[in-house]
Amino acid sequence: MELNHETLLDIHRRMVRIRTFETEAGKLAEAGKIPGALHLYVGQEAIASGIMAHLSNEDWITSTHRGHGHLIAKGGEFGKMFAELFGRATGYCKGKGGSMHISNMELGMLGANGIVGAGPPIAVGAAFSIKYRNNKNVAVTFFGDGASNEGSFHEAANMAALYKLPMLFVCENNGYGEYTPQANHQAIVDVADRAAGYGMPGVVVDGMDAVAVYEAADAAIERAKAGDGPSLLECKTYRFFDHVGVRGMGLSYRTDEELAEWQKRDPIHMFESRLAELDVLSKDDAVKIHEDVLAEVQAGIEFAESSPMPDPATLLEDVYA
Amino acid sequence: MELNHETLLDIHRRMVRIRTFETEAGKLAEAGKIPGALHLYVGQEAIASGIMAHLSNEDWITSTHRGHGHLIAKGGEFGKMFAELFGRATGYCKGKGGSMHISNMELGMLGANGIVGAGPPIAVGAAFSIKYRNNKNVAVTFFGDGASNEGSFHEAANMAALYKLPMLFVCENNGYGEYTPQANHQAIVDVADRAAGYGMPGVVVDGMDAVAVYEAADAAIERAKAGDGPSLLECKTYRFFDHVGVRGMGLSYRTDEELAEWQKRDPIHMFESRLAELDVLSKDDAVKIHEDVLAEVQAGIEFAESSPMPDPATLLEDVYA
Amino acid sequence: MADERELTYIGAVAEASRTVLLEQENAFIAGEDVAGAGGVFGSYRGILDEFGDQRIVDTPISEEGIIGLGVGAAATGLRPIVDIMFMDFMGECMDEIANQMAKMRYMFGGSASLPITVITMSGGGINMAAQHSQSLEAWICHLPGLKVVAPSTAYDVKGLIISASRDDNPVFVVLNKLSLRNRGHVPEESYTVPLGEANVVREGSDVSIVTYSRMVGESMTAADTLSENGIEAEVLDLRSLQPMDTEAIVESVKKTQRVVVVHEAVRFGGLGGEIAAQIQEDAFDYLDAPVARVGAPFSPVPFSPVLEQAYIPNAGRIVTEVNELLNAA
Amino acid sequence: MADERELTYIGAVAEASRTVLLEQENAFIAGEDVAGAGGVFGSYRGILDEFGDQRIVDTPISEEGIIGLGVGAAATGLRPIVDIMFMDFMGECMDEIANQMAKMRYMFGGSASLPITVITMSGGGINMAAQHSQSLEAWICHLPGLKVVAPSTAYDVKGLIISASRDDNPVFVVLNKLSLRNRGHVPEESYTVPLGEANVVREGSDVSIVTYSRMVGESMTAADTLSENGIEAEVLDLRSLQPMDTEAIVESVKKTQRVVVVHEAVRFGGLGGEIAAQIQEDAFDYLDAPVARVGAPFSPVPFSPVLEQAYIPNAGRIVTEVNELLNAA
Ligand SMILES: Cc1ncc(C[n+]2csc(CCOP(=O)(O)OP(=O)(O)O)c2C)c(N)n1
Ligand SMILES: Cc1ncc(C[n+]2csc(CCOP(=O)(O)OP(=O)(O)O)c2C)c(N)n1
Ligand SMILES: [Mg+2]
Ligand SMILES: [Mg+2]
Repeated sequence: MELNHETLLDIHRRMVRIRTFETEAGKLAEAGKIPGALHLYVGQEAIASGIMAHLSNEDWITSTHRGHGHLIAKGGEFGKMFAELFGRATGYCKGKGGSMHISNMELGMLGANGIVGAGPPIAVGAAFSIKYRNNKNVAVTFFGDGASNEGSFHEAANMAALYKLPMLFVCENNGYGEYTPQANHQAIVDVADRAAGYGMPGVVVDGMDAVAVYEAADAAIERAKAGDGPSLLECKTYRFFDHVGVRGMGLSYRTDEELAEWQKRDPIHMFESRLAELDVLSKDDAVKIHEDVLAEVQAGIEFAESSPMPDPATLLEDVYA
Repeated sequence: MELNHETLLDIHRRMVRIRTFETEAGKLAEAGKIPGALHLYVGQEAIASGIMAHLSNEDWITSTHRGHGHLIAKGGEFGKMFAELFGRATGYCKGKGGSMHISNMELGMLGANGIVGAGPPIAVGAAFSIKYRNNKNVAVTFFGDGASNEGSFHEAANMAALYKLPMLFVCENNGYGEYTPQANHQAIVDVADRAAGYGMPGVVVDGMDAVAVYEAADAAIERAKAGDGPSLLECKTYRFFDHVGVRGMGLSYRTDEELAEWQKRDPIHMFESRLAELDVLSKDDAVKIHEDVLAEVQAGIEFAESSPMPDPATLLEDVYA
Repeated sequence: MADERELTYIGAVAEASRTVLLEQENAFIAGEDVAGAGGVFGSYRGILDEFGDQRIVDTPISEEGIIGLGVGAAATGLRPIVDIMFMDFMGECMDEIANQMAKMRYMFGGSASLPITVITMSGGGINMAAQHSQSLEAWICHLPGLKVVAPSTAYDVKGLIISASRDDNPVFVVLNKLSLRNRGHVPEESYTVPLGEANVVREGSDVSIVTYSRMVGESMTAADTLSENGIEAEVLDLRSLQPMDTEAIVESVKKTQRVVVVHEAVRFGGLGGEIAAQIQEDAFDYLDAPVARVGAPFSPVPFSPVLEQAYIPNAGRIVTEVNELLNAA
Repeated sequence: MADERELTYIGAVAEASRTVLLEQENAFIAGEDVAGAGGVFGSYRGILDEFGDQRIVDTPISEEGIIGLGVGAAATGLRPIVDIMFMDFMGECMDEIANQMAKMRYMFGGSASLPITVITMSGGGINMAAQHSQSLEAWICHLPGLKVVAPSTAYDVKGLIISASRDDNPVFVVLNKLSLRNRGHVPEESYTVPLGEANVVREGSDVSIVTYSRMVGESMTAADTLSENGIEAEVLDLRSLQPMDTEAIVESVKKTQRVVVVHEAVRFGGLGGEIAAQIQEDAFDYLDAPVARVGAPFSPVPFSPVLEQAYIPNAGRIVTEVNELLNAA
């Protein structure tokens, strides 16, 4: 598959946007400036970016507790996102959701989710909607290796395959569910092996390689749109930060060496080398993009910080339509 | 595998006991003499019998709403069983459980269950117990094709494989979940295909052939006892009666031809022909066994019918230990 | 009214479902055995033939998946009716109910709407034992974001299902198993019974009986018995449990000054506690006696008919409670 | 008592767990990240090193499987302690809780015992938003077959966990997130706090505040404020919610004649309704004013700190409620 330059640059930009947002969010969190818990996406950028490059606002996604990356890749604005993390009235959810529930219906983003495994059944509903209306869209559900052990994943996968829904199950296998390594939560190595049990194809993808993700998604989306049903893409990846925040609770559940090994395959570095090789983006231009995005992130933080807190009088609004 | 005569006769007897009990229970149900709903096991006898022939009272099983067959094969007494179905004080559960909760701890039978899919997680606990104590026993969980779509099955299968528990997952695939054919509830043909996704072997067995079931269970139990973990046995079978009762609600969700086709492979008839061929049991002796068992069933019914109803004063007993 | 059109309680479900599918092109029904079998009790009989398998969908036995299907479809513009056969099975899908369906709109700052109708059944009396006989409405009424109704008559079944389906919020319609064959007047045309409005089904001046679902019938029987002894009970059928028509309850209590709250659910932690608490908060000075409660005792629902009969509240127990209340005051 | 030994609330969980594993060879602990990580808040720190991975077991993220593991292991003779990190996640395992764990003994006619301790956490205040901040004890207290405790102090945490683990029934120990770092006296030796017994933590004559879990602390603060204005509140820490020490509640109310019930859970359908109903049933003639209730308003728990603060009941709101109550009477 030959990717055109525009697409490559688009994927790159999404990755940089995620990395920069998350890095700055991480700093703010460590500085105690963001209430609650932040689950950061640094290291996994290739997945959201490679997949979202295929999607429009009419395609639906469900996300996880580690959801910023998905929203950014889907077009989320930094200002409204930071405002939400800060609990401001101008946030995507008016401050009612926070990091774990950040969402935007107009962008087709059905929410981060504080409940591990809750997304897949909801994505089944979104895919059902698409099929019901005969739209040519897809629904994509992102979930972790840990989440693949929740019954909700199982029920959703079976239903999606049964109804041949236009849907992708994207397992972001970063090797850990919180502090538990995959080998201590399932006896299999490839979550993709579960696909056959539902009657859908399962593919293992290098989740650090945005092009590999893009291409695997392309095939799966084509299949979905042709009415042949869902696919399971397992993207092998790694989170560079801790489960929560940047350094987290300082538990020694993984080694520095392991982290260093994975960091050698940093999805953005690898992608930028490739783009340089292909003469799509020079190292200098890449730096420029990082700087531009950082400025945009900083503007977003400023917007958020100068935004008002929600009026306590709005507490009981939005419970019912 | 050479089966000795004793074992063959033992399996035969279990099957006849189930068939006779269920047939008479069905008649009583149709006559309005049994309160509540009865889910009868007729047609599936080879499965419970072939597996239970391996088990002692120290091996645990969990059952389903279609649970009489499992309890009978595990050694359940007709009198106490009928008494339970009739809601009498002398029943296995003092009349508090009824058909859907019939159980006996001494026989290692952790209950029929009114909740589809609730058994597998409980069996995981029983298998954990066995392993914890270093006993050389196994836990067996029976469940239907329909139940294989519940998240609880998924979670249990993953945990059992992860911990290498001494356990068997026995899927009794009778082709229907209530009135929904398998093709309308899952996109796969063999539930056994799900096993690989947990890291356990999955085997398809002819569930109408008690010897095939016995042999498959033998291998799986050996594996479990050796500490190599659980297996999934999918037994292809058919229920000769309706989902509830004998004729059920008269819905036309399956054809008479389909039923007739399966009845040609009646597990008891097939087994008796085989036993006759092998000179293990003559047709006449088989008839005698049926008669003896029927007499025993009738005595059980009499015991039940002449048993007292529970004293309403016992209503609030047994809630807490 | 000899020639009033009658339907059974369950027949009203089918008619309401049909009406909703005719009125709303984005409405569809999903659940276990709803399509081919028409529902295990016949709630959806005929729908498949009339509307086809795009509008009525058999699902696997996957309650969490079913509710998720409803949540996702509703958030993206459809108007699902999802069927959870027995409310006992909510245990299998409480996360999608409590953490997704009930909260999505709020967590999203109001940007999502969830026009879902969940149809399910409660109650005992048909010897289905502990896991098929519960009345668990207290669980869902405690969850901001949900609405809950519990009709007692065929008329209310149809009107409340139609109201639920037009509402842009998740609404649980909790039917009652033992009422399925009850017949009652049901107009052929489409109509609504408003959510949140109680119904005085019998006027009386001596005592109020506040109740819902099948216990309305038991309360009416009790009221007849009481009336023979010169006690005129007012019977209030709440119909909606969330929102609850506290105003109507308080108005009745102010009139009668004595009240018994009746439900089939376990008494401890049941809605009766909430209702009693509200009554004494809002009408303390009117009360001549404590608010009394009738509910199931503290045990699972037993199987044996003799035990189940001793377990489920009935007219006799309501009469006893009213008599005690009147003697105490 | 300057040299009284002190532990944090969360430290008491670890110490209690250790005590139980030492005392009962059939006890083990299972849950998400309990072993290697020692619990996400450190509840089980050190247990793995001391007891090994047979006695403390990390599980997959499979709540229904975890509870099932507990039920099956308990029914077959072990004494599991299972950890469900946050009680919000009960939605994922309500079936195994409500239909299996709570009912198995009864359905089996008393032949099975289920000595399971479930440790979980409730409450907001740490900006974890709608799905990680709930107080859902009303769900489980409505289920015959379960016991439920909700300790407010480190002392009670240890004593109640040890009691729970010795009980032959399923007991939920509902901890509170915001209390984890609170320090308090905890004896080193093994001791029990009996299930079902409330604790008068402050004596007073003017009003009773009936509460549990973290709201005990808020109520004590409120009592101090009230005391400055000459109002002496009696504060009753229920500790056990199921069974509930109705006797102690009624005794206190008979003394003070006025009562506020306080919990962090949503007010509508919360346990406060049950408690209020019981109080007016048992002490109607002693009440000078309606039983008042303080609880969370009818919305999901919001994320934004300003909203969350407006949401969660606190000492200020309790003071206001008491003052209104006293003025009304
Ligand atoms: C139902 C439920 N159980 C447990 C948790 C606590 N929890 C939050 S994130 C997490 C780990 C998730 O692992 P995985 O799915 O692999 O995603 P990752 O964090 O690695 O991205 C857990 C156990 C939760 N939020 N919801
Ligand atoms: C959680 C739950 N959902 C639905 C039901 C209703 N129900 C009872 S039996 C049954 C079909 C089960 O099918 P299967 O597992 O194939 O077992 P079979 O009846 O064929 O033996 C259903 C849907 C239930 N009892 N529990
Ligand atoms: Mg992970
Ligand atoms: Mg079946």
